Amino acid sequence: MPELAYRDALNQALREEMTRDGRVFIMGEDVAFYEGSYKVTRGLLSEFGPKRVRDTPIAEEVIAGAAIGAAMGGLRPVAEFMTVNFTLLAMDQIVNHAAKIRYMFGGNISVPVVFRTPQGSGKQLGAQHSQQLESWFCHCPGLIVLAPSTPADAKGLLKTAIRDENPILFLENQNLYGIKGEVPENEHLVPIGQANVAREGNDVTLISYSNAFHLALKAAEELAEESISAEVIDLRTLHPLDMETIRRSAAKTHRVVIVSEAWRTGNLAAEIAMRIVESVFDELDAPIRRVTAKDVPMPYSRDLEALALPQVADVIGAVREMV
Amino acid sequence: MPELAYRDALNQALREEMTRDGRVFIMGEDVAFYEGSYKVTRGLLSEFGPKRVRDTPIAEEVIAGAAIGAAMGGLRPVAEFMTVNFTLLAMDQIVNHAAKIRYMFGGNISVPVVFRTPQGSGKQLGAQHSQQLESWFCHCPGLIVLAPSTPADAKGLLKTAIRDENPILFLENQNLYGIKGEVPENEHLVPIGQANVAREGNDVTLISYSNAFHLALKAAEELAEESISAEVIDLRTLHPLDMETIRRSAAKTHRVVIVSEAWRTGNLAAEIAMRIVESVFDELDAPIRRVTAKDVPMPYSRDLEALALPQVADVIGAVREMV
Amino acid sequence: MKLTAQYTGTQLLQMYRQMLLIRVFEEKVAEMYTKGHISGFSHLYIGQEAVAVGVASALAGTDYMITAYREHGQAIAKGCDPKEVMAELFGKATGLCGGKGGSMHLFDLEKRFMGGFAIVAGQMPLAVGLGLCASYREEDTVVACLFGDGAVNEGAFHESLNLASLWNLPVIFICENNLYGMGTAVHRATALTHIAGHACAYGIPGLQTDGMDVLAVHETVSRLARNVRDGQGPVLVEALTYRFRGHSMADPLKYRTPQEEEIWKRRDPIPALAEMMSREGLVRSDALTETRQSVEQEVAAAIAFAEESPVPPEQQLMQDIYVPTQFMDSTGALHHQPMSISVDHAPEPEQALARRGETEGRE
Amino acid sequence: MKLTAQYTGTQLLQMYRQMLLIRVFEEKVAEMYTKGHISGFSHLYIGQEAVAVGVASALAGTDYMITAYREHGQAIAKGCDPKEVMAELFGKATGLCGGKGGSMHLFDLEKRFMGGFAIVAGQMPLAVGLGLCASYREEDTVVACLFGDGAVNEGAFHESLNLASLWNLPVIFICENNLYGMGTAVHRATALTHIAGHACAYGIPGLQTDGMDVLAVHETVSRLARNVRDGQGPVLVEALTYRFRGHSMADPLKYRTPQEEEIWKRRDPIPALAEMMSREGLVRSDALTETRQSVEQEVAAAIAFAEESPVPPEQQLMQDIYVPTQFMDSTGALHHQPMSISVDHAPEPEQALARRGETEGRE
Ligand SMILES: Cc1ncc(C[n+]2csc(CCOP(=O)(O)OP(=O)(O)O)c2C)c(N)n1
Ligand SMILES: Cc1ncc(C[n+]2csc(CCOP(=O)(O)OP(=O)(O)O)c2C)c(N)n1
Ligand SMILES: [Mg+2]
Ligand SMILES: [Mg+2]
Repeated sequence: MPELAYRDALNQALREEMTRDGRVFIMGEDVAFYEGSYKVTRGLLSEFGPKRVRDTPIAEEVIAGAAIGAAMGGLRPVAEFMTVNFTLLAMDQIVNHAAKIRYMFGGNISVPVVFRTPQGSGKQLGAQHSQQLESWFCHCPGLIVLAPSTPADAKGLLKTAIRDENPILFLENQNLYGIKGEVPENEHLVPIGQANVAREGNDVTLISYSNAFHLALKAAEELAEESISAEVIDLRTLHPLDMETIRRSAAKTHRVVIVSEAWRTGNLAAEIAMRIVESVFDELDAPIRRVTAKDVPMPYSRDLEALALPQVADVIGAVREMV
Repeated sequence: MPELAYRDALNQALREEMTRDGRVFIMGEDVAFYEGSYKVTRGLLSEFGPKRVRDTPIAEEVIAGAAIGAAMGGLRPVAEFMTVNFTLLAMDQIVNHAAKIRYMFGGNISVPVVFRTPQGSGKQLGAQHSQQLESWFCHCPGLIVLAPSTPADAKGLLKTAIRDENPILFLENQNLYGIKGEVPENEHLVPIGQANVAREGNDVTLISYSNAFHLALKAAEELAEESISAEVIDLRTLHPLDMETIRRSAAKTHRVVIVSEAWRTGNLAAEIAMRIVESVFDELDAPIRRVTAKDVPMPYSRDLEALALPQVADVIGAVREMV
Repeated sequence: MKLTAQYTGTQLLQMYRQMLLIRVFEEKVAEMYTKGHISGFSHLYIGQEAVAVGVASALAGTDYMITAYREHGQAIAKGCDPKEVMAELFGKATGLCGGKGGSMHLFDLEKRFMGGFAIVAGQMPLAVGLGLCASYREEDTVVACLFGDGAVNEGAFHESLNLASLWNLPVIFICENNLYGMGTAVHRATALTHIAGHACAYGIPGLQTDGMDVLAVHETVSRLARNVRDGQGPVLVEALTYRFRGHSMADPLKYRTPQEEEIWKRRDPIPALAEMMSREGLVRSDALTETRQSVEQEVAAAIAFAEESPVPPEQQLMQDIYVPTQFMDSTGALHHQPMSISVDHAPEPEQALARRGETEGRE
Repeated sequence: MKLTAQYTGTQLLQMYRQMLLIRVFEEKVAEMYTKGHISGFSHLYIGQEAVAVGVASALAGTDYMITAYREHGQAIAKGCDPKEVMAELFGKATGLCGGKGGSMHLFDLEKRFMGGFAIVAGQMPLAVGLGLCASYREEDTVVACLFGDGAVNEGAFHESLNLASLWNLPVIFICENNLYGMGTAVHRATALTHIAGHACAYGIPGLQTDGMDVLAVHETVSRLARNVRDGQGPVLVEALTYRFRGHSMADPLKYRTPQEEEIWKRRDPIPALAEMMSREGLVRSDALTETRQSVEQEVAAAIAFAEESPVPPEQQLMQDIYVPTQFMDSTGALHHQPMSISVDHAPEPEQALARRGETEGRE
């Protein structure tokens, strides 16, 4: 299998889907001529032309809304927000339109739109540019939320997302665009709603996703040296949650740590934990632990930023206190 | 003590604070000439004049932003969003500006703005007008989130909020504007961060807020007839959470039910539950239960809407299964 | 100019009937609301009928209409069945949206009535997207996007007009300037009160039309629709009109004077058209009477239909949240076995299916 | 017209020095960024200096400036200490924001520099609020709100100009039209490329000025500031300018031609002013040399200061999230005992305190 960077895996998914289906098109700020501020859309303008790879003004509300309208009209828009921070300007369209249109119109229409956007902190971009909003999007019925952590899943989930009939928040991560991994060629489709047991283990389950998944994996490797066997679950789909996989693992290891780079209070981690408690309470040998970012707007200073974010050592620390 | 409706208690708080401090002013859609679509600002235009009671265009982003800017400049704006649904259009200003300005500017400025807005479902207003967004606002460090459920707290918390130096989301409830209760005259200040044990009990703790608090209270009354003694906590402040009061009660009754009218997945209830589990795990005799709205955009039809929302019977049912 | 030069009697009578149908329908809605058969918000269109009918009569059946929450009359003008509209207001299973939408969220894909939306200006970005579909597929469809004067102040208005102009999309933006957004008069909300004049900021034509004159609206929109269809890009139309009732059922209407209301009510578009037709001898007076009777019957039938229809069954609550995917059903619940509807063959919106051949053929 | 008619040599030399200071400062920033002393995004202002200096020199010290993320030069022009600006870029405790803000979030209350903001157009609604303060307190303060050409397409632009006009607020909206928003040329993002012309939609004056000529900017803004201070309401200024470098440090600049860059670089505002001054004999040539030396020293001192300053201590992480309330500390943690700072006597922003007497006296 060829090795590809995460950004190139996404690029391949876009290219394949645009080739397969003439209704698929891309729109967003600087996605065409500039080839994307993270270069995910590199080469697509020259391959597919300006009709299908469309630069927009800096106007997130109409980027979202026009994509939704185009989806209602039968096209397959893939709209990019340059970063997740700017979805705050499009929240009304995402939450009050995309997520609700199908239901409130009695199922008489679907909204097959994909909103791609990178999240991520740790690059000293300051408070307004360092947010993770998955916990919000998961608190919104009608949306599907995906957050791949590997190049293969990035490709496979994006292809599935584009073919799906539902509005989808596709959360990439600016810290992952450069990571490499094997990526199946052509028809590689990863189903929505299936978590991946990325590493098997017996002593503790580490549940994570996106960039935090790599912290968890690293922690598992280091824990292995202490003979602690950690199972690592990469959620991939954040909404709806693959509780079956989560439960199975929790029932096996009896200990769970959830790792997320989003703020602690109100983090999706609490939802996952509660669902585990609600279903396999008696199987747990210790209270579930959450390793998250601190409840603080992200500081610019390198040292402070590192303190605000969860680190591999924090994951290891949490596990050590449990086993 | 005089009896006042919730809306009139709010009105009194506004009037008192505007009289006390010339920097306090009101802005929002139809708050002045029309006297507020829920009549909270009735009489204020004629009393304080158009400089201090200001109608705005339908333009939520600048309503929020101008209020924030005015707060930065030393005024004390109380900005109204006609309903919480429209805060989706102002999310960037609330989350990426109001909540972060103090921190990212190194503590060199404060943003003493109060955003008042009603939430609430159950009036057949349909999917786009029937949302509870407190779980979002609580997942945002820098904001304070208040949600009074009684006329007295409505007045006391609003007065405190107006005097506070922080950006505050003040969540009213459209189902509560008409309820009456005793309201202390003049200087009635309810501190931020203090939950209220509204009813004492020994068998189970019902934690709730806003309209859902009244469901909990009703449930407690009915449970009393079955000799189940429920303690009812009205959170009042949703962020930061008064965990001390919550923990004390949980340690006393050993059973907790959290009641919220917001969607289930990602509901603040999970955060509260997890914090209880993290601190008094061994004190619990049963897994914590969450009684919430279902994960569905709100349907218009009366019967469907009732099914989507938590009812008193659901609270009672949850308790019965625990004790 | 003589009407006969431009319209047949049948055409005019049809417009008259549509306006009257909306009027009588809305009056019944008010009655049903008071009786408690209809709940939630209800924003009546009474007084503004000439706009919806003038616009809809200038559009082709394949053209899109998309609008806000004051849309009962617009839906009917675009061809929706009054029975299904009324049933929706009653929250019944037979309603346009199965009772899930209600007054503010009517929708009819077949009639290309793309929805009532309850967030002021929220439909405007969607209209741009619908326009993009037409442009993308090189169809000659146009999109009529209706909104109120209050919407002009929202950021979405600005972003939408700019993008539609930049991309040269076939969208007719039609502002129904009824002088108020709730209790706020236009001049207290919009610095440039001449709404058509806002077109200057987008390099597109901006025209005012008399929203109390169905023929004026019809002619303005017909002419512009031709240009728009020709690929000349979007336009902004301001229709000056007036709502005879309050903003919603609860509005005490304290912000307008009775004098002002009187002036506008004298311009009621329905008797005005009747008079014009009579004056020019285009209809017999008993045709008008017959029209009223048939309209009243139609509305009565709509009420009866709504009353007799069943409420949506409980299991509808969690249906239609999602289109099922390979492992997820329409409630959002996950399943272990792939479901019969697989991702690849997911059902598609009717219009997408219908046009698929076309699109593929062209590309 | 002779410069001597309007400016003293000292005034001109001061403007020259400010522009040069910004230029040299920014060149050092680029160097420090490459060396890894500065991280995150860094948007250089090189080429646009005439705008910041022209604007700031036309304002009073009590006037506000608020802007976006390309603001190092604007902060310096408004009087911020280059040492503290550089220390902030280094993420040091002595920086303007104690290292918490960084390049995009400079802030200095004393200098009325109300912040750099990183959300395109996000500062515009805030500017309206600052203008409201002045109007509310009947002060004759004006607010200079700077933003890029890209911001014009955001809804916030529209909502802000409308409200400022409606409320007749003392805000000077200054668009630095440097022809590109990242890689997107104005004509590919804005239907009406004549940005000053957007004023038509808000019933306010809209003027273009030469953003490569500090005197042109100074004169335009001075004149408008007088009107704005007089209560004539907001204005829109478009300063035509060019950034000589990429959008940020990472930009490969593929979307512009070298020819275009050449044309603009020939209009570099700094040598242009030097030449004008020399031509009219307003400065001795050694004054220019001395200025450069003193500027270089100042920037070197700023670097030294930033390098030597300590990083913020760990405990700073959770500080300054909140102003303490009765039972809550600045981290947001709750306490059982009321804290010494009680709600009623909470500290207030300096400017509020300073003006309090005034306000109360008047009302
Ligand atoms: C974004 C948003 N803000 C506020 C409201 C509340 N609201 C509903 S209708 C309305 C007035 C709209 O006026 P206009 O656009 O003129 O339409 P009209 O009601 O006159 O048809 C307002 C403020 C809303 N629905 N959406
Ligand atoms: C709301 C928002 N959308 C997108 C971005 C990403 N972004 C940062 S700067 C920029 C270009 C802005 O261009 P312009 O306003 O012309 O300012 P300039 O950079 O030319 O000074 C973009 C798109 C952002 N910061 N905020
Ligand atoms: Mg109106
Ligand atoms: Mg620019």
